[in-house]
Amino acid sequence: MKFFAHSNGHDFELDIQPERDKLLITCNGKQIVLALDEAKWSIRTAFIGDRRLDFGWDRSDGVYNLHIEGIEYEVVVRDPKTESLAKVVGEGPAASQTAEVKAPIPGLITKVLLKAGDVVKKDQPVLCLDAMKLENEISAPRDGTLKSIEVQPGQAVEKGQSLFVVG
Amino acid sequence: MKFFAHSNGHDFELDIQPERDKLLITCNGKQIVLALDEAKWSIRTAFIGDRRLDFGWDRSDGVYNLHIEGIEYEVVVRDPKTESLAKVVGEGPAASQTAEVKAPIPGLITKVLLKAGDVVKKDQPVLCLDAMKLENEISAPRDGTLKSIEVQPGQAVEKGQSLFVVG
Amino acid sequence: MFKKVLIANRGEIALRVIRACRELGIRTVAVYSEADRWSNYLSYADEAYCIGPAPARESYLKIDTILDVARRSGAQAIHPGYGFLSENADFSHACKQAKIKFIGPSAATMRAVGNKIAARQTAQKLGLPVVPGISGQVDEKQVIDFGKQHGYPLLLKAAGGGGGKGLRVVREEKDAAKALREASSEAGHAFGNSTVFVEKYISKPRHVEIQVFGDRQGNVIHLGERECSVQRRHQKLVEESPSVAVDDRLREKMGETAKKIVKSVGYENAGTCEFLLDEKGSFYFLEVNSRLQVEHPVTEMITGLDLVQMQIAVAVGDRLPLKQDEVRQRGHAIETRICAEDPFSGFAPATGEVAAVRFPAGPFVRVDSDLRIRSQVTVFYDSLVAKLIVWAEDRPTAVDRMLRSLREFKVVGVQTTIPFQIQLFQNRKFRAGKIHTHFVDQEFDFKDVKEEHHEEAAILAGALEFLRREQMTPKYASPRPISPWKMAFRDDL
Amino acid sequence: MFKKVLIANRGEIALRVIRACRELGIRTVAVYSEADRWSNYLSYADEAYCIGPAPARESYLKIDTILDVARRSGAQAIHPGYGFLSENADFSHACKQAKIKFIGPSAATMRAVGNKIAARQTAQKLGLPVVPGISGQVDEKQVIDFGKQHGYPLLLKAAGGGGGKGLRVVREEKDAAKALREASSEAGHAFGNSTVFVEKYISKPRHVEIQVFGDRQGNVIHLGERECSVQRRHQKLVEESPSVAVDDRLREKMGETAKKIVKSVGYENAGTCEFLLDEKGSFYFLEVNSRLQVEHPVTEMITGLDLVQMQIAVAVGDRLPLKQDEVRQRGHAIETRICAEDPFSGFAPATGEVAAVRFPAGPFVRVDSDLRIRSQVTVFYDSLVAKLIVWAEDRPTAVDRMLRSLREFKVVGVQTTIPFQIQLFQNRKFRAGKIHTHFVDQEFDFKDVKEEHHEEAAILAGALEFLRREQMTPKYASPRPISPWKMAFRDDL
Repeated sequence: MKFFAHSNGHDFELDIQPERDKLLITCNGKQIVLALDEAKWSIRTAFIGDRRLDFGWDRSDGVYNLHIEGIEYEVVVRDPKTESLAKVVGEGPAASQTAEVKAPIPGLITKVLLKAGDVVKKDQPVLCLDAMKLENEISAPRDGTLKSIEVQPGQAVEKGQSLFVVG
Repeated sequence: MKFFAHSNGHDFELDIQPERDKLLITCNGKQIVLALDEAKWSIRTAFIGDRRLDFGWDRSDGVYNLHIEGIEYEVVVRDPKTESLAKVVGEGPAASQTAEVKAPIPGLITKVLLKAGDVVKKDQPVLCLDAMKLENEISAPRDGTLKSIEVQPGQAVEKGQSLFVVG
Repeated sequence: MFKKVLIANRGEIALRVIRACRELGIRTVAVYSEADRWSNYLSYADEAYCIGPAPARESYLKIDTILDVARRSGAQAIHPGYGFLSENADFSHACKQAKIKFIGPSAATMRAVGNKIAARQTAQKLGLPVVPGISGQVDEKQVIDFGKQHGYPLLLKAAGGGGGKGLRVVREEKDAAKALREASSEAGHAFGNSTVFVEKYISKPRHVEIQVFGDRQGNVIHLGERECSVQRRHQKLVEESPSVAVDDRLREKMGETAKKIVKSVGYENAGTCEFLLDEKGSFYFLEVNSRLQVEHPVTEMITGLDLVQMQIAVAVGDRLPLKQDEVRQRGHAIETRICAEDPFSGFAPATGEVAAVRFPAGPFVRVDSDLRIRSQVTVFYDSLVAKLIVWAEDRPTAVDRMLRSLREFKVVGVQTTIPFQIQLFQNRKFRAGKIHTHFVDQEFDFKDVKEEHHEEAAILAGALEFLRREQMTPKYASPRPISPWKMAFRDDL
Repeated sequence: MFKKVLIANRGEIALRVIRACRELGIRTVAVYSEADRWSNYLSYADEAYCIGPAPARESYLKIDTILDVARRSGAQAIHPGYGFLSENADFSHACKQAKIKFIGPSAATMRAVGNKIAARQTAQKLGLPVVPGISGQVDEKQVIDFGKQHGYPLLLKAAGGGGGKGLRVVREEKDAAKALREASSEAGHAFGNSTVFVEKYISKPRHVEIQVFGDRQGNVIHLGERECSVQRRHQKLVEESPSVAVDDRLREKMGETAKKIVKSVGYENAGTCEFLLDEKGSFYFLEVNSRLQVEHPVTEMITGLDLVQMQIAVAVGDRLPLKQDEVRQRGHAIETRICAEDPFSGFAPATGEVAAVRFPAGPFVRVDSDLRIRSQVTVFYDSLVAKLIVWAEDRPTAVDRMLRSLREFKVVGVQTTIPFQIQLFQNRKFRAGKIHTHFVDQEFDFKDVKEEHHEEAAILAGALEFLRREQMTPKYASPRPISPWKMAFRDDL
């Protein structure tokens, strides 16, 4: 069975075949033997070739979360059909002239210092993002005009959520 | 909604109605207000009237396992239709003349000392049941003949499983 | 130091030894029977090998198979844990033959003290006090004659083991035959040695044992006592140190006696000398357990030492890391054994899958357990599922900490002895330290509180079923989320 | 003794205080914001009350609401934990007015020492060494003038709080304005007091603090030091006791200094005097933290005391349970703070649901945490999700135990700092004790090991997806159960 796996910009092409009680996997052309326990919880043990690995895992919204040596990996796994579909969709419009500023961390918007239409200088604070009790000023990445402000004071934002656009 | 609940020989008739964020329950005629948290795991908190209770729970094969103050309860819950059906099925044939001996504890049969057809005296050992490293002799409950022996040496038995029948 | 150690055991003690090894930078090899294929301890080891079917005789007691795994995996030493092969002299000898270090005493030492009869004789030769009895295989007639001479009750004991296996109290002459047969069979079954001997049964004795340690250089120290008087049918339930019945003078006297015994046989590694302490403060030597004890954490909490790491160091050939006058005891430690048994049904073994487990924690609380969510408790092995150990500056504080911890402890899905222990640690006599080995069986009144909660269980099960059905096919208009805390906790504030 | 105590806090410290109360037989009242409705600590309390929406200002900092809950629930005392209202003199005062005992110092004491500027002045009056600086609100010009006079870098500090909030290092004159603005805003936001002061920045100092305790009878003792030099951006990451830089003589000197300061203000309850220790062994008084510290377990492990229970006893009016010469320190304890932050993305806060958690355990390992399976980690509060504390007879053994424990510790679903800590405790300089407050920011080279595992993550995710699909619609004939241990662990034996 063929799959495409994507882990934070790293792309892998997998071919998986069961062989007795293990899996034969070709990963980007490399041959690997995988053995996996059947433990019925989110922490399991695997052998990747000779390397023994305790790992944690979870699957939500079709995305696998792998926990290896204390590190979290989000892995998208697609079969060939879904992969080609995703590629087409993923090819969005070319980067525009505007600069969209996203939340670097999840947090709470405590202050919005400017409003849409204001002229901003590079490094001028636009709003304050409070995360885990530390206040962070989020500044304009370049000179321009604030095209829009997407958030309001008191709003909780996720990492990567759009905050404002400088045009 | 009406239910019948059975916990190890104790029978309860329940009528359950939601009321805002709690449940109004009539249990064998007694009025009770129940509040239950929404914790997403097997250990939860409830208020039965004023009494606060941490409890564990699990459901397998339609039977609820409740864990209250360190004690496990197996509770069968049925709606009125299933209850009447169960009553009919439950009325088996009258107790026979034979004595069936069941495993008092789960364990491993290590020895079978007699065979079907043998004459036994009351308290005569019939087989040995090894449970958690302690060996237990299981004896005939009365004088008679061994009608059948249902187990073999090396066999693992569950609690309540039939071991032999004295006729 | 060893590079790789094999642990010839399972469950919590396998995990305990793996942890000790990992701190020392030693790689670990675990073994497992088919019933333990998904047990928790395996995921802590560097390697794990299947050694056979579930019954211990076909896996954990298979000397050849285990030595084979040791050789193939390149393990330089084997830690036997407790139980199984831990006191098997043949195994210790076979390890030596295979040039794999057995982490424990030599076969010769084991033979000299590990067997109860030999240990008695050793003690008697040294002029140390022992309980009257016959050392050597006894037959029915001998038992009956001994009973006539010394009076009942008598105690039948397996020569080869411990832990309550092969033990029978004979209260009347007519029970002698059956008891002897059962004890002998159990002993043969558990230790491969069906020899049983008989002794006088001392009334209301305390079980007090001394932890000893010897190195290859011939140094021997003791690490104080553990009182294990709280037993149910000869199975220890609670162990503590110090004993309320042992003062500094008695500790020194018992400690020196213990050292004398083990020194006389050139004892290497960890061992325990068991004594009975009678109501007048006289003590009688019982036997030497030539292995790490289940209750070793009690001594660790009091002394600050890691006994497993000391075992490994001594096995490597290191000197003991401290001298007798450097041993410092501090505070009070108590352990209790949480078993998968139903105290409301005569402690019948409980089995099944663990739906959830919540360990207690907080200052000076330690849990040694191999349980985790979805663990399987089977009939094949000991019912011990967790050891709960607490420490405090004094005994009353330790008991309160134990109670708090027991109330926090939840094992959902398999009945444990926790409700029994919660009552035990509230018991007035226990709290006053008025304990002896028959305390639980004869004086402690366990209250069957199970009946009190059937109604609650039924109500909760009914409510859960109601909510399950509502979720599948809602029948009540716009069901509001059940937010009880709002109501129950009066947040109309 | 109190019959009922309210805990005006959340998470691990709420659980810590609840445990202390339960051991003393005190009933507990927990409070929670809407974001904590299903938090773990609530299930350990006897009662729990909602006190408002998620933001702390609308819940955990609401003095009136909390006092209202205390009155309605019949709580006789309030334990504030750390953070939130713990060092708020107005709260201490309001409790007194409401005739509810505040478990901590009086408002007057807090005002005298809790504020950094006041504490400095107190120390200066007593002739004790402090770092050069301006005590009092400073404006931009004053900061720039101070920089001209004493040279850069400078340190801006909030007068009202601790824990890295309202702290800014100014390395160049041009950064002064922004830093002052941010520090001031953060301070106001966190402590309701935007006062910021400036001082000289000492290079490579160690952060060493002394735990002190005072009772109502005027007795004051110290419980030794904690070294908290391992910090990242002024947030403590590792705390240990004893400090490698403190010998008995220095300990006594610093201890007596700390006692002098708190005695001068009639200090009651637990407090901590923070010092900078420079490379020559000179120390400078920084401030008094008039509350229980996050890192109090380190002192507990060393002294055998339960500091929270001591706080409660002293609040009741009891004398301190021991005198200075009865304080005994033993061994070495280390704590590290496990935070929900991504060390591979500049320690950005990580949030989400915990899929599984496996705490380390074993001898002398303690985890203080409110995490459990399905816990939600939100942006509203501190990122601390667990404190891992180990004890051993000496520092190298403790560090090895810490490493073993960190490797056992799994929090699945939310990125934590554990990979960072695993590298830290292997670091040679750290192991040699060559640490100072800039060690992590300037000397420790954190290796981004995340890149090493993308392939493994992809392979495992692919395999899991394959097995998921096979289970739903099997495509391979008679698929044998995947029993890898058989193969991988070579049980062809």
